[in-house]
Amino acid sequence: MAVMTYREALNLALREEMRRDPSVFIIGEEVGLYEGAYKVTQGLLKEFGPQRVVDTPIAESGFTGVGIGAAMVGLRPVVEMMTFNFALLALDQIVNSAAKIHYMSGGQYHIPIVVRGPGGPAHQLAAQHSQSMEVYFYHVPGLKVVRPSTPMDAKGLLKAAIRDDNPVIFIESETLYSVKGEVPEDPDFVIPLGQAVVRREGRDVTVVAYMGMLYRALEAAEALDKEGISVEVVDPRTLRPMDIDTIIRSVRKTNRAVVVEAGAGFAGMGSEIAAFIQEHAFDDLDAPVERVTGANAPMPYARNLERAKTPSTERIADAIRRVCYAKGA
Amino acid sequence: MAVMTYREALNLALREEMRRDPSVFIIGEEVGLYEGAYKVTQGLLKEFGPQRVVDTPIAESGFTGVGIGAAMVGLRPVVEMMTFNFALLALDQIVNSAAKIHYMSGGQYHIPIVVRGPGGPAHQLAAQHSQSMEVYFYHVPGLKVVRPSTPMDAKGLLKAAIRDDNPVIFIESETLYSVKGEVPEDPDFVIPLGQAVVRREGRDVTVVAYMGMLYRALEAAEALDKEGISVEVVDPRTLRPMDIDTIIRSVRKTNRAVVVEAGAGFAGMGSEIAAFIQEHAFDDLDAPVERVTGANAPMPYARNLERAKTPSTERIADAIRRVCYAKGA
Amino acid sequence: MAQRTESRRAAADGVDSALARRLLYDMVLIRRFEEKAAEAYALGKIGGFLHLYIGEEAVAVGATSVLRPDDYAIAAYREHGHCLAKGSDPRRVMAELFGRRDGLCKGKGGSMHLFDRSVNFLGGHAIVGAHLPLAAGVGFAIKYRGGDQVCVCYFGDGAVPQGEFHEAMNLSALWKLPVVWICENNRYAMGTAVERALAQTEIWKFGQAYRMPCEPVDGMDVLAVREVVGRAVARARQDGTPTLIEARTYRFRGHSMRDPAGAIYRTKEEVERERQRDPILLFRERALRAGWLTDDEVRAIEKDVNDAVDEAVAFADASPEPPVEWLMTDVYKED
Amino acid sequence: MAQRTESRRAAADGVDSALARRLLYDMVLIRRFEEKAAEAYALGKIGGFLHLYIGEEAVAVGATSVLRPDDYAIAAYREHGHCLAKGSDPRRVMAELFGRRDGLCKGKGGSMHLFDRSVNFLGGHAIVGAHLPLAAGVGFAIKYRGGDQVCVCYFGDGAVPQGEFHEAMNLSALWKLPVVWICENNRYAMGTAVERALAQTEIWKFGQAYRMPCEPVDGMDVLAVREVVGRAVARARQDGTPTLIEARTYRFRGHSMRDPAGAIYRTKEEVERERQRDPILLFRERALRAGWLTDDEVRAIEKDVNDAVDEAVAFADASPEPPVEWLMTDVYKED
Ligand SMILES: Cc1ncc(C[n+]2csc(CCOP(=O)(O)OP(=O)(O)O)c2C)c(N)n1
Ligand SMILES: Cc1ncc(C[n+]2csc(CCOP(=O)(O)OP(=O)(O)O)c2C)c(N)n1
Ligand SMILES: [Mg+2]
Ligand SMILES: [Mg+2]
Repeated sequence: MAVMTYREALNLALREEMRRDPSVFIIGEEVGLYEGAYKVTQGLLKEFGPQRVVDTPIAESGFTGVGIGAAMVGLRPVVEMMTFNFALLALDQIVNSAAKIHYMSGGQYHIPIVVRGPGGPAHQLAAQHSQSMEVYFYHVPGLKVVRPSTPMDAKGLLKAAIRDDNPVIFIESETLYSVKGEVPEDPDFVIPLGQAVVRREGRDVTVVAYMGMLYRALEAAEALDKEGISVEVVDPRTLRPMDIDTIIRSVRKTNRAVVVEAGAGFAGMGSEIAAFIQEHAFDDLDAPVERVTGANAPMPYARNLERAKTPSTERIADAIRRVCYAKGA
Repeated sequence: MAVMTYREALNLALREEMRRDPSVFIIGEEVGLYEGAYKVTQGLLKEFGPQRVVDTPIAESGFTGVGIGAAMVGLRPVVEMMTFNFALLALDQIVNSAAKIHYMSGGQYHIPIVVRGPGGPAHQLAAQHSQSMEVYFYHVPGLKVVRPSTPMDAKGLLKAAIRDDNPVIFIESETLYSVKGEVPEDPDFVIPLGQAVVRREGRDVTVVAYMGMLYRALEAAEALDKEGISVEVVDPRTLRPMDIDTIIRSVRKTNRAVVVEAGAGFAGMGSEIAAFIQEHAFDDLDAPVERVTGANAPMPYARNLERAKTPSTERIADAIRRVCYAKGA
Repeated sequence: MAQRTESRRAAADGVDSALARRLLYDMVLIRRFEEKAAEAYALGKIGGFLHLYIGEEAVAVGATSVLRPDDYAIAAYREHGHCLAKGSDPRRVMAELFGRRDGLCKGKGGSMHLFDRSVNFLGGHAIVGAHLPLAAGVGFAIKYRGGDQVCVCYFGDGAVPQGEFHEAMNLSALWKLPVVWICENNRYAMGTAVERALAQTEIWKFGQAYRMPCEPVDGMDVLAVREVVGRAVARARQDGTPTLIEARTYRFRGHSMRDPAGAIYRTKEEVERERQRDPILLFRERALRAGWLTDDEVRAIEKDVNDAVDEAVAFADASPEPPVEWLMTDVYKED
Repeated sequence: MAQRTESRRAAADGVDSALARRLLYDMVLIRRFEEKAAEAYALGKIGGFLHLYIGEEAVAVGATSVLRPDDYAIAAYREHGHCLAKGSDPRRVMAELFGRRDGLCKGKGGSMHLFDRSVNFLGGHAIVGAHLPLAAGVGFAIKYRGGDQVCVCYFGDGAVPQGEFHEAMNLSALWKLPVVWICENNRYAMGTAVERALAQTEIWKFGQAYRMPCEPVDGMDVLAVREVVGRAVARARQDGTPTLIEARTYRFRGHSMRDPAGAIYRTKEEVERERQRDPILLFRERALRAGWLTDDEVRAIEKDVNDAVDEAVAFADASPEPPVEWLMTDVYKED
């Protein structure tokens, strides 16, 4: 174990996988000479050279397609989206090419590609640069979608994503790059995709949250401990495939659930989680599954409005209290 | 009232709105000379001329952006997507420009644009041409999303969409264009966006469905009548803003709900509907909300596999039976 | 940078009867195959969209004739010809159109999504313009590995106004990727004539904007195509230089079987005039005149083709539907 | 189709002191405004991204000087200069950067999303390339209504490899839309030099591919810009002909305040050399030499500007935060 930042953990994962497999390369805007807009690719150009650390012009659809084409014939590209906001320009390539070629070809061609970069709310970047992007991907058959909340997960899951033979959408966060944590240095340390993790054990209520919202949920849990409410916090880590079992097991134990989400609430990830919880654990639920989500508005620039846009620790705590004091059905 | 096809109803709506307001124009591939790949724009070039019925090259992002720019300075464009599958190429324009400019500009500029065309499963068009596309839009603040199931709705809702001052995503269906029904000829007949409709009254269970799935749900309802199960069928018509009240009112009455959806089930429209039903009507529910959805796979070409991909009347009926025979919680 | 070609003179070089036989056989195979496919479509054995390549055979056949088996080809949705030319088994191609388990893609892809790994045919793509970046990526991978293969990318005039055309041209020229870009300009994108789609209708000239070798070629002359693509392939093999080729051709049938006449946007006279330049008739005459082939050999080729196509139809008819469990297979590659 | 321009000779024509005063005032206003904004950013009064236009002022000021108030302008996220040049109130622009309720956009847009309907400034767009189709749409609307306005669209060299550049160029040329395309080639897109992004680095030449009038201009010479844009605007007003102009300029600061040095991808020497061609110094000297302005007038201009900018900062400081209810307003237009 070593203590490093989320950014360093990602960088180490890329380094290790590029050392391990010569078919792995990274391509995107400013990944080489500039060492990444957020410095995730620091030092990679120096170690692996311009052939494997490829700077591109601004042409998201084009260079994502280049990655997919290269993957069809056996390379393992890691495509960096400087920020995931720009992935909408490549969405057709991701949804209609990457996610479907294996199926359309009857299994002849597979697409071992990772599309990674930061997404989700950032600091005062306003509507076009600060939005939760996973919603455009986790519905799509053929894709896998990862949201790593800690430095350890960032490393273990990115390595798993790179080794996966399917297209993986790997969405990091500007707000977590500097977060520090313990990270195994063992190059064989990998966290399999599709496994949720219980971040905090509790008896009274299950809170499902990831990324920045996970940290606020944990804060809320600490605060509520003093009020005698014991909160279990589950981090899905992979949104597709979703580890439904771990979440249901927790809800069967606590009989109550709150889902927290940074993005706009209508038809977000929380909707699916609430839907399958009530499907699989209906008789175990003593209260409706509550969703605490971002406002159904674009992200405003003004600091105070921005603060009001995403769920606060207080709003999460209030929702937990509501479901706990709700009398059983 | 006149009996006409869904296609004719759309055509009439376009005609009436273009006659009513000279700032309304239609732009897209093959809308003019060819009169529409699916003939929805038949006769419009002849009546309104090439300035208002604009054939474009294949450049979805470009001509959608042209529509948005024109809307910023006061025109009311109707952008036709030959099929909605191609809208992914214009998604950045729709999500980051059309949906956000009103907000980002603090209300100075609004975008009265309609993006319309067929979407959803079609006949043996395979993975890239046969998919439910609404999922990419109904989450997005700033957009409205319409799915009209009948000729009357096609006309009334398209007219409302064209008169709306916000960007409206209006998704039709290849499989419904030839469906016939009663349509008011009154040019002032408009169906407000955001209003669901009860298609069939019932006592025992509420089924929420739209487009092709609505017809299958109604078939299932008829069949179950004979078994003594009284099914209420609700058609949301507008997915964003969603008419939650009408659906909740129905569930409060029946205490049971089934949501049917043609597209892949994971994180689809049904997830949101199931989520808000259990939020708002938890204590009224005698059984979990069931979802009957398309398989979580791309659309295959082979006829038999295609048939298995989307929910059949039988699968819908089975789900209704399950929720009805489930003993109350 | 454009070198206009004198196909007549140059083409004759190096044509022997073996080559002539192959070129004629492949063109006639594609023609008959699609005529039969059209019949099967009318009978409801093929569903969805069916886009016929009839009239354009010289492009795929001429281009493929200068490729090696380890070279790659990728195309849009009007790709039966490119797939067959690259060497796919007509029986498995027909079975795919029929949506049967023995089809190239197990019946999951259909007419618009033919893929055949055994001959390096990379599909079969139905979003106009979207396969161009993929082709650049294949060129990228070839260069990455230091190989000397090339990737031939076929696309229509309708893909040129699409943004991905520009992105793919710029990236391939900027990075010197071994891709041969062949625009099959059949003058229409569905009902849209190139004049109504492009400010520059001499499509090959777009290559100049990217400082890429580029030239037009008579797409009805299989030997001219062979020569021009041959030059481009040589450049690509040598140092990765990409080339933009505009093959001027014509679609004899409608856009798809749902647009049989294709008469709204073009005149009967125009279609008749173009049919006079049927690439198969032109080459057959030429081969006979030049003595590359005899009447008997031509008849034999036609008979062999007919037998092969009949066999393909019989094979497809006999192949069962895919088992329904296959709906959920191949969604993900399990490792 | 390209007409290389002789700015020196031509520019002198028709410059009087009123014009000289306006050009200098506007350039100095933008410069001081942004210097103050940079200070405010350091103090945490401005958040997010802040992209300074310092060094490029002659482009927006020269171009705007030939526009009418009813003409439109649209730009990317480095748009303070274009917005101020078009006539926006510096106080409301600064308040927007501060995220205050009196900002142009009520504090919801910020530095990258300035919009000002009162002066026909259409934003403020932060997805590279995405505002080009919007500009084509504005041109489309002008033509639709039979008006004689024009739309000036400013974009960076980084937008050129993007597919939407191609789509917008083709549509505007094909349909003859009255748009003046001004590529502000400051040689870098963040850390990417044009040579690493484009197979064709003479960006104006792309216009030839669309058979569109196109020319390069010295973007550090406000009079040269004025002349070249003036020609383009005249063409656009007359019959809708669009023009692609490559304004060769340079960004004196980093890409944004988060890339202050901007030194990884360019040398100190290069930056120093370019600073010698400061558009403000060049024009001030020129105006003094030509007698368009006196020393006193120049000093007066600088004082007026300083007062205006100080006032803008005071105004922004005094403006309250937007009420929190505004989070949910303007999501939809209620009719
Ligand atoms: C992005 C996209 N837009 C629209 C379509 C619908 N469409 C299918 S084929 C076609 C015309 C393409 O013409 P061209 O590229 O010239 O190829 P051709 O059919 O002539 O071989 C169109 C518009 C599509 N498949 N993809
Ligand atoms: C589609 C898209 N991709 C990437 C980015 C990130 N980004 C912001 S500015 C920029 C560089 C743009 O350079 P240029 O167009 O030359 O404008 P300049 O900054 O030089 O004024 C990049 C890559 C973006 N905003 N949009
Ligand atoms: Mg064509
Ligand atoms: Mg630049």
